[in-house]
Amino acid sequence: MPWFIKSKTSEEKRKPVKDDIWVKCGSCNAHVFKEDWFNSLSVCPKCGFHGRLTAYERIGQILDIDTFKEMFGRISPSDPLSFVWTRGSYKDIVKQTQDKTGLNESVVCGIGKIHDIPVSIAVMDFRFFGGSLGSATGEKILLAANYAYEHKIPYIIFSASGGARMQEGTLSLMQMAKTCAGIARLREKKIPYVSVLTDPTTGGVIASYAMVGDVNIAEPGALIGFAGRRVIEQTIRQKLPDNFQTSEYFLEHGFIDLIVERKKLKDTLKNVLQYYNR
Amino acid sequence: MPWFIKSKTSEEKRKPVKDDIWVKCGSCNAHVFKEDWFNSLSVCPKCGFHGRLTAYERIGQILDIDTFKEMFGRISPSDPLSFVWTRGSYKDIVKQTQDKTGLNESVVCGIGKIHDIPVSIAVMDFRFFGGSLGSATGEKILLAANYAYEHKIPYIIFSASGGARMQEGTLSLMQMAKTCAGIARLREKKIPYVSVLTDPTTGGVIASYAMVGDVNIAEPGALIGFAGRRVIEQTIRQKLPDNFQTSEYFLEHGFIDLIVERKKLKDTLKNVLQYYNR
Amino acid sequence: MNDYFDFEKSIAEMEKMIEKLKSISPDQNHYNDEIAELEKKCALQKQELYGNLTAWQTVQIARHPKRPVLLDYISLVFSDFVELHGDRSFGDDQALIGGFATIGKRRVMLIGHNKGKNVDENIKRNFGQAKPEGYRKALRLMRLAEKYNLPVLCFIDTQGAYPGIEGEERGQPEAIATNLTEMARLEVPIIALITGEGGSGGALAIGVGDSVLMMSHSVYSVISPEGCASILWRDASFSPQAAEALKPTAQSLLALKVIDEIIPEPLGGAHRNYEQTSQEIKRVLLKHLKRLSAFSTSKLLKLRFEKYSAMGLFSD
Amino acid sequence: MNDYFDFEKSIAEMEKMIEKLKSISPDQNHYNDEIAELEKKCALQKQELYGNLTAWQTVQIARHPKRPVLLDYISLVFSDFVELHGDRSFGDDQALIGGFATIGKRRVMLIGHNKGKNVDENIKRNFGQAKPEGYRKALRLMRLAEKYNLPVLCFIDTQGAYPGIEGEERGQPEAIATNLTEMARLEVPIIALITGEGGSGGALAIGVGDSVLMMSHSVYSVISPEGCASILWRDASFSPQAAEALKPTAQSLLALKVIDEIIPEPLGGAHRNYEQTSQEIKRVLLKHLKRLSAFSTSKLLKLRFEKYSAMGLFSD
Ligand SMILES: [Zn+2]
Ligand SMILES: [Zn+2]
Repeated sequence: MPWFIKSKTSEEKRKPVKDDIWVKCGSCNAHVFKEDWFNSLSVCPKCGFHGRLTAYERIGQILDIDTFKEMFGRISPSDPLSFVWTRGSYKDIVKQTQDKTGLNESVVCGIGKIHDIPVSIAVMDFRFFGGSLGSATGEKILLAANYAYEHKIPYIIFSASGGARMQEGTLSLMQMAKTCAGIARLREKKIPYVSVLTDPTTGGVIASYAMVGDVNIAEPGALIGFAGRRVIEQTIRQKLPDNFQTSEYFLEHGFIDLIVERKKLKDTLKNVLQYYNR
Repeated sequence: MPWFIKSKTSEEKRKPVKDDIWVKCGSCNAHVFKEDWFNSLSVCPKCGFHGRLTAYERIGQILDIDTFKEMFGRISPSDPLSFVWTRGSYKDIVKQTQDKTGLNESVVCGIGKIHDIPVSIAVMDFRFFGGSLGSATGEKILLAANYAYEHKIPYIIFSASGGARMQEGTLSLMQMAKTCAGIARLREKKIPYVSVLTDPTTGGVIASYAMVGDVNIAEPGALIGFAGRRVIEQTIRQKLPDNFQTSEYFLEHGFIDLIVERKKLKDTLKNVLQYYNR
Repeated sequence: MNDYFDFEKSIAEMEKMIEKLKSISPDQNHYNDEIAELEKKCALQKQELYGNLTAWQTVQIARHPKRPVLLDYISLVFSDFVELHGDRSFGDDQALIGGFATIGKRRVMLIGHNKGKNVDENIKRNFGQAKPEGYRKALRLMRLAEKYNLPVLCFIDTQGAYPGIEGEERGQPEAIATNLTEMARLEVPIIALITGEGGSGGALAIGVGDSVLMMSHSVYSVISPEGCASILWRDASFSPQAAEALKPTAQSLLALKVIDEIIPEPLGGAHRNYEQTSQEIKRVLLKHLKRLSAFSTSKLLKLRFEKYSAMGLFSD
Repeated sequence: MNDYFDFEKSIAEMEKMIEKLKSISPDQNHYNDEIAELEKKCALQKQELYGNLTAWQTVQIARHPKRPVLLDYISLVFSDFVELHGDRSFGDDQALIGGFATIGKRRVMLIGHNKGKNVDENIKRNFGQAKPEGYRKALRLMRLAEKYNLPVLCFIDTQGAYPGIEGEERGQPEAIATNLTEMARLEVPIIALITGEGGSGGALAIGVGDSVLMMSHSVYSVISPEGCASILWRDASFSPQAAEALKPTAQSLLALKVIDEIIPEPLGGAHRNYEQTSQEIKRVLLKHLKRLSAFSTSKLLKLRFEKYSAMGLFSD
């Protein structure tokens, strides 16, 4: 279920390189003025490549200004297995990651408004342990679902994840069931749930809440897949098609409702939510 | 939706030839004593070929002795379109078919018991207009479903049909919706519905009530398919696989729960029905 | 815009003549009287012809290559369309599309076959012949409509479900049967409109409506006239006879209570005036939406069950 | 029957010796004393070894090629099994099977992975690695169980969902996610039992139970030790370390409240005594069936939601 198989090189290639003035596009290598890059919502003005966003950048782009109120922010990882590997102890690396990112976990949750429609929202951040799904991530995603359930407002999750967090062992696997239990209750009460899949959404996250939106929206060109490319290549012993495990491939195979460019994403979400007629 | 495309020759080949003493198997051409043929439930003792049964033969094989009570027997075709073609008028040919078969319509309905379990049952008879689905067929199948609904007893349909009856035009098409509406109510009230597919089940019947059983059971080697072989070959311009449109093909592709030999059919039905736990 | 059929020959000639006279002296109108007379005569003849089409002629108009398709109606009848793709299990069928849409001030789920109007489109849309994944997408969208409490509008225009090997393999009959069963109890209003060809199970699979409507020159049949002719007459050239016998026209089906209302097309067919056609459709759909939205869910399901229970004519 | 692992070497030698002594004089029992002593010694050493297995040793036992598979349990634990095939939309996956079954006097829906025990079986069963159609069949059978008011028993034994291109193409993630979501609200009791390998999402996709049980030598993990080792240690030979770190054993998972009960296996593992293993399984399953059948549906769903809401350890 975890998904860390993309080679470092290809991961690195996708990440825009930033210095003080320029951003180098992760796809076409164009050098873009930092200001232009952010004005275009971190989408390359040259080639349309959708760069990754931090959770707060995403929230800033999607929610009406000054409407976001963060919730469950204190919830953070513990170290249930006392997990240690070559890089050190999980506990220490969590601490380092928290210091580096300013985040407590791989997801930021809260409430806000999209063109005046109140929503409960969960936004994953790939910088925190590859956006992996740990116990605290699952707890926050469930609590945000429960908030939507109790207040009868739509729920939106932006996924960006390498999958389950193996440093929490089977407990991380259980987060797939836990989060889906929250989504299931929304279904039962007919409360909208929209899943937005961004680069990358893979492993245990694509195989749980990210795939069961009333409407599944993906950003163009995002890496979306279940098993790792290398694992699949070993299994089938042949090269995979080029667009394999992209938003476009998932649309073609019936799993994505629509692919939406970042600049139209907020309006599209509003369009979808306004069709909720209760 | 209708399905009359199998060539006369191949149809004829499947039909066992009966004279006073012998039955010639429609598959292996073996000559079997008439008595042996019927003792083996019209299954060839040499090759296992399942010959077609009349509705009353089927009822005799499936229901506990003397438990069958026929219902809705008076319902019979009218001629809503005043349909006339090269063979004559629909009205006249209905009359001739009724005289020849002793049946009023292509289905016989009623109640009875299977190893003491009371059931509502509808059994199609291919001799009556190729078992085609006309207005009266649809009415009887719906009424038998309604009987099951009102009395909370399982419903079993034995299909044997070439499809919708085109001599009744769009009204015959509507019978697909009408019969499925009856099945839908059973679903809602959690009343078991078992579909048994026998040779042949095609066209509008396979695309309506025959496909939506809680459990779909087929006899071995039955012709089961939607579009006619010739239509498909014209569409795809290539030959079709040998087991195409058989029970076995449908099992392989996930649409049939189990294939059951005729001699085990009654016991299997009982086994399935006894799992209904309300 | 105007492609003529054989039976429209005399009208075609008159219309050409009118065009010609108009073009000779566009400014001075020397032939004003002749034009006026010809136009009057032409209008009369149209009334006569299109008011008395044979079933076979209607079939041809229903299949007219320039007849509006769903994408035309999406832009002319609806606003704010959000297309939703995919069946969530195998693929995204482009022969049968759907999504959120707004008509007037009403929000609905719109689902329908979409034929192409040129070779490329027809390849992409498979001539409006949906595969199992198309019907499963339709069902998924209906379930979503149920969750969002939106009425379902189905626009039907297909020769039939795709009869290729993939259809058999992946369960064309299962997909159709499941839709018929699920639509019978779907807890929102369903309106089905046959816009062009209502071809057999492939049409009915999105056709189980509380209101079933037909365009005046559309057809709805259990089998194509060609198919029926080759089976019963053993010769496809008897298609006109088969068409007559099958009674697939809106008028016949209204009489047989298969449908509830006919939406009139412009003289000569929907392809002659997209705008007018769309306005009529919008008017009638809004009327039915209003009527159906007045019912409670249980009343709606009861009426739907009774409607389909009453389908068919038999003797007892 | 007995294939030995490296860590079972001394036991293997003792058992061979006992066999040998017994075979020398089968009738007169010259070596009765020696045999008795050896057997006692062997039993002690077994107790010592199997009571203190490392995680990696447990993984090996869980994967033992002679370990009982679902088909064995179907004949030893259940009666009146009626296998039900197919997902009703694409195919019939033989890696994940199911059907009506009876245990004691209770009727249930039985669903589970089935590994093969030889090459042919493993090809047919794809080593117990189900494809999307397998998980969709499972969901269909659960829905049927709901209609027939039957508890669902899931026997889990898989390395994981099949990771080939067909899985991606046809929606392995969608199938798993849908099962997790639907199982959360399924209106009948669900008992999940990990019999051998509980491999990641492919295990969990039929594992959302009201009671979750593990055989004492089974494992349940988010990733295989090999996979974890090659990612985190960048070297698969660190699998024993990864196994230890992942804590995939029944004891660890009971402590972490991922599971509710451990079903003890015969000394040395389930493959050493099918009969005894099956009896234990039957006893424990019946106990849980009895317990769960006492709840009303709403109580059952409430408890299930609370159970999964409580999964995980974090700081707040
Ligand atoms: Zn670029
Ligand atoms: Zn024979």
